[in-house]
Amino acid sequence: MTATETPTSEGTRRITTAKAMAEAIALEMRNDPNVFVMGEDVGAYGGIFGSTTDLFAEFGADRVIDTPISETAFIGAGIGAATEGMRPVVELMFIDFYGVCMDQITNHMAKIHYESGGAVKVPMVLMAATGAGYSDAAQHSQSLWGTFAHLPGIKVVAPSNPYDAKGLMASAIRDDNPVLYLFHKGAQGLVWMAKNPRSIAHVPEEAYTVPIGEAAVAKEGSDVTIVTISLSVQHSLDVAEKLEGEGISVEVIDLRSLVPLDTETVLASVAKTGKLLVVDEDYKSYGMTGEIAAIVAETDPTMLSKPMVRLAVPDVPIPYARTMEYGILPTRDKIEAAVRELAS
Amino acid sequence: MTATETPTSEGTRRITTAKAMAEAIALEMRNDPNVFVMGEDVGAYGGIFGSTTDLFAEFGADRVIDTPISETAFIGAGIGAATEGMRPVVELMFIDFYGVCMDQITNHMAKIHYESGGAVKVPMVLMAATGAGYSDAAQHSQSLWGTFAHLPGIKVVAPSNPYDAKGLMASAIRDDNPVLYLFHKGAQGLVWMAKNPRSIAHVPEEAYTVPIGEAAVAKEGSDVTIVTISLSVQHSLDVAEKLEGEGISVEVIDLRSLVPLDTETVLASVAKTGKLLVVDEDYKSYGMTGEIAAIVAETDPTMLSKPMVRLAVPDVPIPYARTMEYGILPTRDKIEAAVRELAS
Amino acid sequence: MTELNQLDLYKEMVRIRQFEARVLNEYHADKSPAWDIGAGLIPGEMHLSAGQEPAAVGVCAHLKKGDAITAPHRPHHFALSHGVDMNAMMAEIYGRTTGLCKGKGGHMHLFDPENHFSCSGIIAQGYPVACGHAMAFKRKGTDHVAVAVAGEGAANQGAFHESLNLAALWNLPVVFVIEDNDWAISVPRSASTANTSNADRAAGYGMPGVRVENNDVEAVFEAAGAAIDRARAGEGPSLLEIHTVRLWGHFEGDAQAYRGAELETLDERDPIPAYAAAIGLSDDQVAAIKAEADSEVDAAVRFALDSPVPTADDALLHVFA
Amino acid sequence: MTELNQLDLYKEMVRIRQFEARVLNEYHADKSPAWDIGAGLIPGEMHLSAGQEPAAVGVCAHLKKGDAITAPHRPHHFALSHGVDMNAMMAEIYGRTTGLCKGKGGHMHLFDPENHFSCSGIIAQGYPVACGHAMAFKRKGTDHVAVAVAGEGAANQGAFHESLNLAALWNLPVVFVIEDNDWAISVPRSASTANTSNADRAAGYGMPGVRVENNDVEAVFEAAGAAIDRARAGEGPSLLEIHTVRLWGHFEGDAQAYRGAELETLDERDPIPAYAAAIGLSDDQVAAIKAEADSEVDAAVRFALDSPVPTADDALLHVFA
Ligand SMILES: Cc1ncc(C[n+]2csc(CCOP(=O)(O)OP(=O)(O)O)c2C)c(N)n1
Ligand SMILES: Cc1ncc(C[n+]2csc(CCOP(=O)(O)OP(=O)(O)O)c2C)c(N)n1
Ligand SMILES: [Mg+2]
Ligand SMILES: [Mg+2]
Repeated sequence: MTATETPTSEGTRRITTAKAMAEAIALEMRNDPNVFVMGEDVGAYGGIFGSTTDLFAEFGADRVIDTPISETAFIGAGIGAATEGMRPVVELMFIDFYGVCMDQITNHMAKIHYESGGAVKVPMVLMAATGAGYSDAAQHSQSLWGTFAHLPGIKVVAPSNPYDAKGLMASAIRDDNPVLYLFHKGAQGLVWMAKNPRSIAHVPEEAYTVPIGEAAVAKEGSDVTIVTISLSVQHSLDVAEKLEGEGISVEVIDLRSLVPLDTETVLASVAKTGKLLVVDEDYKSYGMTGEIAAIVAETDPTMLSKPMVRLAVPDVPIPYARTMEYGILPTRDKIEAAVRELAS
Repeated sequence: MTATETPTSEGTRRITTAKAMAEAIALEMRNDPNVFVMGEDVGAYGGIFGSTTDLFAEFGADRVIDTPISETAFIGAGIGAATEGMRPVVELMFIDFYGVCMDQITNHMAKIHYESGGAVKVPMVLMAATGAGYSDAAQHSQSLWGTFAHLPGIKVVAPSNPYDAKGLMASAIRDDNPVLYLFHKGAQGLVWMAKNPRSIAHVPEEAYTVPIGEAAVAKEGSDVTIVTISLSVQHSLDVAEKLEGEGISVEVIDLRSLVPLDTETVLASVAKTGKLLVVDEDYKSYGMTGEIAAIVAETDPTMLSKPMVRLAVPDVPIPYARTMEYGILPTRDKIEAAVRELAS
Repeated sequence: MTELNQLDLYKEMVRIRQFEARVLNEYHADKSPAWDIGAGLIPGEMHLSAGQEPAAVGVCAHLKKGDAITAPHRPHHFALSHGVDMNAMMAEIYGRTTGLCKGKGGHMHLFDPENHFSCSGIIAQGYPVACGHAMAFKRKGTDHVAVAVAGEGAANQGAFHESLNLAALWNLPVVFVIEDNDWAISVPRSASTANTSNADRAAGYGMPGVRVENNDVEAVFEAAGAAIDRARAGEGPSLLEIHTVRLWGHFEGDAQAYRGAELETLDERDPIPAYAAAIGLSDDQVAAIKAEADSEVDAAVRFALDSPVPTADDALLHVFA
Repeated sequence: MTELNQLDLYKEMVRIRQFEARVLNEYHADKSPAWDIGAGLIPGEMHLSAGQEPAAVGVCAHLKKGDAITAPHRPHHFALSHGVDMNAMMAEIYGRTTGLCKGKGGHMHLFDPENHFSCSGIIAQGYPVACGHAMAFKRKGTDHVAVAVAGEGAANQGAFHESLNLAALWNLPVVFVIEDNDWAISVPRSASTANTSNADRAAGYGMPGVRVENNDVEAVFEAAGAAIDRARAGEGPSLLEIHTVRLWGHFEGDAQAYRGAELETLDERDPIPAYAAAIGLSDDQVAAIKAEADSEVDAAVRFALDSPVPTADDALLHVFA
């Protein structure tokens, strides 16, 4: 547990999550010539969701490389370059496109180190945009972190705010393992998308790391534990702050990474509150909500003074029309209702 | 719960699981000209794991079609044919190869019905071999049902014995939805692989169905519940029969399908025994073991008189050498030890 | 082969353009002052095809009821040319229960089984599905044809290769159409494609490949006619690359800085006024055709606006049949 | 260009053959009476390359230390020719802790970073990875070359297309090798590939493509030399298709009924005796070369057998670095 590392909105320089990501990449690129970036529209365009803003201007086409729409080829090329000593940062534009390159991701990127008996390292970052909320429908709105967390060999991180975005990106690039870095479009702080003010916050100018595998207690509380990740952390904090005024004390755990999973922080919180709500923008079944349930059930089910509650996408593809989309997303309203129910 | 449908080894005609699958396909093909089969080596070869044995001889190259090694193209073609009224049975040789065709499977096969607002149906069976135990290493030994069960829009079935294999295949072909039919190589009853005698059993000659979405109580018991699927059902039954003699009464639930999941049968059993072991040959985290934990924890965690136990592949790729491979598989020994621990 | 009717080709191009101009307008109408992609009556990504009408119109002129199209993320021109109902399509774009997909699909996922039209947001993945349509047509003994559409960027996706090989190998009645508009979002063709014409790639599958230059609807019509007739006659697949132009952004909201000076040339390259001039239409004729299209579009917008919005619970329907 | 040394080419082919003959023997030795793929000292799938030695030997003769190879599921011939240590490779096949991968990989997943050799069981997926090796070589300013190997069946996989385009577009030092042994398990080339030569597909990427007929090691040597020199000189990628022969089953245990009468012709098509005759080796020379190879193989088997078996807990190591 690293409550001290929780981002703060104190400080003068406030930047978006997108900018924080790009800044971390730039700092690593300045320090290490082996770091380069590739992906679709990562060059002059700066990444469809701003993750490579300004990198092209500073580092040029040789280190910030626009690719053809050939995800298998360029992710595979990232893997090959990594095994030969480079540290590529490769962007898959939307995580929803994983299906055209999943073999490289899970049969190669994830397994080479193991298959080689530790002889070969794959120090590579694969970053991709996740998330719904702006009517991009079934093929451009998924979270899917549960899918990757299920498959061994890849670290899976998903920041909820600018400070973590920068620190986790630095850690990811320096890590000798493949890291899947999932950034939520709705938490990037983009000018052209609705956003929570939490997506623009103070971020130190200098390089720093946030360790991969440590959850943050984003807000301490004593009545109900919310375990969540990514954009849903922002919603959960909004709800927690609102309910605080009514005397309901909510603890919000921002997992920050699903692999490795910081079970200790989760268990300590559930032990304290006895009430568990897991909020997940990924699909409900066979995913993150189940995994959190299992670590409690295999440790001590009597920790739970009430049945746990799962709030996730109810196993439907993401629909287009706003009414239906918000009908299935874990919105503040639904989080609030679930907390009230648990606290009652 | 359908204990009455539990396969029985009574009866005269005993066939392998592989043969039972092929027989179900043949029966459907005779009845419905829209059913055809395609995949790599499904023709004269009869399927690498025997799933299409003898079909080529009966139905010829026009209905039992060998494909190039182009999984995206031929699975996509299966989808297109299905939306135009065919009922294709498409084989992906090993489920491990999903990564080269995952987009067709999850962005198209799984979503078209939903995206179309119900206007288009995709009545297609995708069958694939799963499982480890014969040193085929990291890229040919996975189970991965958890991966597909997480993603909405596909029914996911995995039979544990010849009777269910035939009945579930018939249901899958007749279903108007895409069904992923996962057969464990080690439960096919192949002459060239070690096998449990449970892989050869009585199967009626005529067509029949086993409903998708109903678990079977493969063995009734009162002390400990094992929830499992596929080959692990065979191991669990072996253990249950052995421990019966020692007065430990084990109930074995064969889920048979992960989507839809028969939560009722699971909960009824756990309510009865209070002790839950989930045995899964898929990876441990963010998968089936978690989902079962969650349905208990969100229903009533006090059902569990002891912490649940998860026995699954401990989040490592499948290693080659036999000692290591059996080190991470949910073997009879490990199941037995877990049951004893829970029962004690 | 269908006979070329210049006025029909022109009218259909105008119909598409007026539809899209209206969508463009409505899309932006209620997203200000702070431009928000998710806001407004038409939310989400919006990929319009202005400039690419010749491709759709030239190809679809040869299709008959029962022929299938799989289109990509930029689907409207092919959808409309292929007979998809404008009201139902507009209502889908507005996310209404009367939409083609009851509001579930949105503009990238339009499904019209009656007209055998579908599209998808994952580039090139309509190619394999079209092979399946063609398989079904062949198995049923019909002479129907499947058309698969993708952009020049998409032609570098593995699915392109696998599908062309499969269709050629199995002699399927498919016509693979590449719309080469020089760009894949911000990536120019020169930075995505090693060779200059995808038609040349067709040879690698023993398949005829033709590249049509100049965004010329009549040239498209001729080349498409040959390919479609060939497929219908059971002679197998073809590839048709059409050099066209994307007049607007990749999606709405795209500032297109990456296009630089090219942006200034776009007006001149608009195929619609060029074709009006080429076939000698008077200003009055042009205005009348536009007005007719506009009134159809007006009706579609009204239909959409008058239609009910789905409920939150509707989201739970249609996962399984 | 490296000079052609007939005796060296011959010796290396024999070395590979004797290695594989021994693996074949040991593989089957302890799987009876009930043949069980998972049993014995060497368990699992076993894909041997007998007959295909000319491809590996002709290509690898031009490679130097630091050049990389990504091979597919049938990797031994390329591994040995490229300098992978025979002892460590044999120990890996026996699943021992002294194996290349400490027993984790097995015969389809051999990793030798010192010799920049790797292979994988998913067909064609070594092609993209080779592009990455080539990128790294180029970025580091070396003249190293990456070689990617796949079968003719694999050439119909999307990864083939994407990789060729990428390598050509970025002018990467890669040589794409296709071993055409006429079969992909039980599926003949005629049922998998729409055209007759993959070399023709190279043109679709503006890349030289050469097809070598007759499984002729010297012809492979010449063609590979040209392609590798070209890549080393910074002139970009090439494709080299080698028509070869699979003398044994797809994997061990494959009864090969599907090959019918072809089975009887295989002995005559063995490239090793043919080459011995072509270069005029005496029976004594042939026997001596074979004996030398056998003694190296014997030692490798002894090394493997003397090496420890991993423990169950070793399985938990090396998920993360
Ligand atoms: C597999 C996949 N990768 C990336 C994308 C994101 N994307 C959507 S459209 C597009 C550009 C497509 O270019 P092109 O095929 O030329 O079609 P155009 O947009 O020019 O019509 C990209 C990269 C996608 N939808 N699918
Ligand atoms: C993506 C993928 N699909 C299917 C397979 C199963 N498979 C293994 S080898 C093989 C045949 C390969 O044929 P070819 O590429 O010609 O190589 P060869 O075996 O003849 O050397 C197949 C289908 C696989 N390993 N990977
Ligand atoms: Mg384009
Ligand atoms: Mg072959």
